[in-house]
Amino acid sequence: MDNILILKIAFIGASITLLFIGLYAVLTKRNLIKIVLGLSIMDNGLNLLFITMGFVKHGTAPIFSPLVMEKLKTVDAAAQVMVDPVVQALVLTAIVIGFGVTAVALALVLRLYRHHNTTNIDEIRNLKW
Amino acid sequence: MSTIITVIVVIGALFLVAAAIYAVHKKDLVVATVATSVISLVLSAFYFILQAPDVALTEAAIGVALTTIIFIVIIRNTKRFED
Amino acid sequence: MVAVNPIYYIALPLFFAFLLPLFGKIHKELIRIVPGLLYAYFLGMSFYMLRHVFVTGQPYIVEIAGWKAPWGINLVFDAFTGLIITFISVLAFLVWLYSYRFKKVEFDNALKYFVLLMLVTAGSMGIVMTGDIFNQFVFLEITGLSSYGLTAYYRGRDGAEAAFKYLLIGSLASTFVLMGILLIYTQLGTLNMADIARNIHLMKPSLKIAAFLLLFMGFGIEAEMFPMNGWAPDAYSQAPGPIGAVFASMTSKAGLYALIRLTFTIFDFSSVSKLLFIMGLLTLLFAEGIALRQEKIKRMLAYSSIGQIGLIMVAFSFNTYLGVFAGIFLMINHALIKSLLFFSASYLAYNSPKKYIKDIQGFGKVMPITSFLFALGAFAIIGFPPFSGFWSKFYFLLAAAQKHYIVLIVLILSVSLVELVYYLRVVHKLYFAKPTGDYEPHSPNWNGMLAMILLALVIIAIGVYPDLVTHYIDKAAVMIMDKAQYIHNSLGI
Amino acid sequence: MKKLIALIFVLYIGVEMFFVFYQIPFGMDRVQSKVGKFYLEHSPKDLKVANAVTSIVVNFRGFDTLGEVTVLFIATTALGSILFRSRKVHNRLNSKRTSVEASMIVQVAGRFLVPLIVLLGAYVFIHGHLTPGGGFQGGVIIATGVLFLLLAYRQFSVNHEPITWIESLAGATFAGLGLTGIFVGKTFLENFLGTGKLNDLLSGGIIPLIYIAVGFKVAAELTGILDTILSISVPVEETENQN
Repeated sequence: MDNILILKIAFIGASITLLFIGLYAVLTKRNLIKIVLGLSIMDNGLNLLFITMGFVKHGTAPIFSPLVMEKLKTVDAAAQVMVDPVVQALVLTAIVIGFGVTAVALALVLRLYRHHNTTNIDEIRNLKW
Repeated sequence: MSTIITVIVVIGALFLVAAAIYAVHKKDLVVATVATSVISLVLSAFYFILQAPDVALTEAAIGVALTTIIFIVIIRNTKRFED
Repeated sequence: MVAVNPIYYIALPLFFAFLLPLFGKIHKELIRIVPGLLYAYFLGMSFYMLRHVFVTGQPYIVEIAGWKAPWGINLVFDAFTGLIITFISVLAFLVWLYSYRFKKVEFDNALKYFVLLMLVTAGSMGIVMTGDIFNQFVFLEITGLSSYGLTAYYRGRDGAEAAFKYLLIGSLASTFVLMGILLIYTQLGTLNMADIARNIHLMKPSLKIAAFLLLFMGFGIEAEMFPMNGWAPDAYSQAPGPIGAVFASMTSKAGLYALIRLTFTIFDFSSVSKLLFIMGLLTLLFAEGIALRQEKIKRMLAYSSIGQIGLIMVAFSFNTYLGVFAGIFLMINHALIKSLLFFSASYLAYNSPKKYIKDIQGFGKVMPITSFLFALGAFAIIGFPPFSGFWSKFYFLLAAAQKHYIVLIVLILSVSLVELVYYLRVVHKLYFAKPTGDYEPHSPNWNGMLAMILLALVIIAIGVYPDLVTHYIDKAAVMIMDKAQYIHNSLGI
Repeated sequence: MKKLIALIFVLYIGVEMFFVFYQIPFGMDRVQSKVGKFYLEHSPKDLKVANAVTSIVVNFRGFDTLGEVTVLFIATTALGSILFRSRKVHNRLNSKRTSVEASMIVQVAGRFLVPLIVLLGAYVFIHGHLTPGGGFQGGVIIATGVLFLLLAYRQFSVNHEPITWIESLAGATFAGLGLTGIFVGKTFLENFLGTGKLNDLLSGGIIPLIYIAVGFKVAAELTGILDTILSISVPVEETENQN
C-alpha cells in the first residue's frame, strides 16, 4: 500500500475515533468530570481532523522564513509547496475557545460539588435531565 | 513522506486510540486526566508532522500544561474516584 | 462615514466590556451607566441605518481589514439583518433599563452581570450580521459562554445545574457546527456564506447532505429546536429575570436566524423545506403540550417560547412570500411580547423561592400594574385583536390558507386554544383567587416599571397601527427570499 | 443496556463520518484551497509578514481573533462569577490555607526558570510574524511561568490590581487599534502603518502590535483563570459544604 494512503487512514481514523470516544463518554458517563474530559477529547479529535484536511504532500509549514526563501527564491514558488494555512488559523481559534469552555465547565462542576457534595450526575437532579 | 514517519504515525494513532479508551474507562480521574494530557502530547507531535508548528506550540502549551492542571486542581477539590 | 458603521455593534461592546473594570475604579455607578449609553447609541444608529437601507435600498457592507468578501470577513446590514438588529437593540436597551437597579448586589457581581450582558448582545448581533460561517461559530461561542455565565449567576438557585446542562448541549452543538464547516471548507475552499451559496452545487451530493445536517443540528440546538431543547426551560427559569427575556428574544432568535440563512441562502431551499416544516411542527406540538402541565411560571413561559419558535419555523418552511412575511412578523412579536411576560412574571414571582404559579394568586390587587401588564402580554401572545400578536397570527393563517393547508390551520387554531388555556389559568389566578399571603409582594423599581410600560406601548402601537413595521418586514421578506441579491451585496457580482 | 445503545449509535455515526471524510482528497491529490492560496500569495507580498498563519489570524481573519480573545475574557469573568465567594468566607478559608511549601528543588528551580519562561514567552509573541508562535502561544507560555510560581510557592498569590489593568488595557488596545482604522479613513482592523520588509522584526504594520496586545491579554486572562482556580484549592476536609 502507498504510504500516503496509510497516513490518510491513520490520521482520519485516529481523529474520528477520538471524536466519537469522547462523544460516547459524554453520553454514557455519570461523573461530571469524566463528561468534561470527554468533551476535551472530542475537541482534540476535531482539531486533528481540521489539520489533517489542510495537509499537502511534501508541503512545508506556511512560513516564509529566510531558509525557505533561499531555497525557492521567489514568494510564488514557495507558496506553491505550503500546506493550507487557513485550517491552522481556525484550529488556533478552536483550541483557545475549547480551553475557555473547559474552564467554565470545571468551575460549574466545582460549584455543583460544593452544593450537592457529589460529582455524580444521578444524584444531582433538582431539575429534570 | 518517508516510511519511518509513516510507521511513527501509525503507532502514534494506535496509541492515541488506546489512551482515549483508557482515559474514558479508568475510574481514577487523575490517571484519566494524565492519559488525556498524553493524548495532547501525541497530537502536538502529529501537528509537527503535518507541518503546523503554530498549532503544535499552542496544543503543547494549552492541552498538555494548562488543561491538565485545572483538571487536577478541580479533582483535588472534589472526589478522585468515579463511582 | 464615521458616526454609523455596523462594526460598532460588535467592536464597541467588546471595547467597553474590556474597559468596564477600569470604569468601575473611577466611579461605581459608571458600570451601570456605560452599557446604557452604548445601548442608547445603538438604538439611534439602528433606526438611522434601517431608514437609510429602506429608502435607498443600499445595504451597509463592512469589509473587515479591507479585504473583499471571499478573502476577508464581511458584515451585512441589509433589510433583513437590519430589521433583526434593530429589534435586538430595542430589546437590549429595555433589558438594560429593566435591570438597571434590578438587584442590590455587590459591586463585583453587578460588574460581571453588565459585562456578560453586553457580550451576550454583541454575540447575538454578530451571529446575525456576519457573512462568514466560521465567524458565526465564534459568535455562537461568545453567546453561549456568556449565557452559561449568566445562567449560573445566582447562588441560591440551581443555576449551576442548568448552566452545566446548557454547556454540555452547547458544546455538542458547536462540535457539529465545526464539522459541518470543515466539510464545506474542504470541498469549496471558502468560508464566506455568499461564496458558499454561489458554489454549493459543486459539492458532492452526499457530503452536501452531511454538511447540511451537521449545521442544521448545531444551530437548531441554539434555536431550541425539538429534540435538543431540554436545556432551555432550565436555563430560562434559573437565570435572572431579565436574562430570560434575553434568551427568548435574542439568543434563540439569533440561532433561528442562522437556521433561516442556512436553509434559504446557503443550501438549496426546496430540498430541505420539509425538514424545517416537520421539525417546526414537532417543536410546536411538543412544547405546547408540556407547557400545559407546568406548575412553575418561568418554565411555562419557556415552553411557550419554544412553541413559538416552532411556529416561526413552520411559517418559514412554506417558502412563499407570505409565509416568510408572517415568520418575520412572528419573530418580532414574539421577541417583544415574551420579553414583557418575562419582565412582569419575574417581578410577580420575585419573593417566591420556587416560582410556582399558585404563589402569585391574588396579586391582581396587590400589584395592579404589573399584573395588568402580564395579562396584556398573555392576551397579546395568544393573538387577541388590539395587540400586535393578532396580526402575526393572522398573516400566518393567511399564508397557510394560501398553501391550502387546511389541517394545519385547524391544528394551529387548536394549539392557540391550548395557549389560551394555560395563559388564562395564570390570569385567572392573578385576578380571581384569594391571596395565599405566604410571600411578600415586591413592588417594581421605577426603571423596571418604565421598561415594561414602554414595551406594552410598543405592543399596542403595532397592534393598532401595524403599518409601523409591515413596510420594513415586506422589504426584509423580499430580501431573504432573494439569494442572488445577497450574493451580489456580499461579493459585488 | 443504555450503554450498549449509545455504543451502537456512536459506532454507526463514527463509521459514517469516517467514510464521509475519507472521500475528501488528502496529501498528493489535494490542491490548496481557494482562500488558502490567496492568503499564501498575499501575506508576504502585501503585508510583508513571513508567517502566513499569523497574517490570517491577525489580519485576514482578525475578527475571529477578537472574538476569541473575548471568549477568554468571558471565561475569566464567568469563572469569577461562578466561583465568587463573599469576602468573609474567602478570608476565613484563606487563613486556613495550608502552608506546606513545595520542595526545595522546585523552589530553587523556580527562581531560575520563571524569568527564563517569561522571557521565552515575550520572545515568542514579539516574533509572532516571523517564526512559529505568536500572541496566544507567548501568552500561554507566560501563564505557565506564573503557574510554576503558584505551585512552587503556596503563599504566592497573584496581585489582582495589575492583572485587571493589563487585561483591560490589552483588550482595549486590540479593539482600539481596529477602531483607529475607521477613524483614519480605512476599515476596521485595516493596516494603517507602513509594512516594512519581509522577515524584518519591524515589519507587518499593525500586525505585530496587535499580536503583542493579544499576548498580554492572553497571559493576563490565563493567569486570572489559574489564580481563581488555584485559590479555591483548600484541603478537602475544610471545604464548606452546603453553602
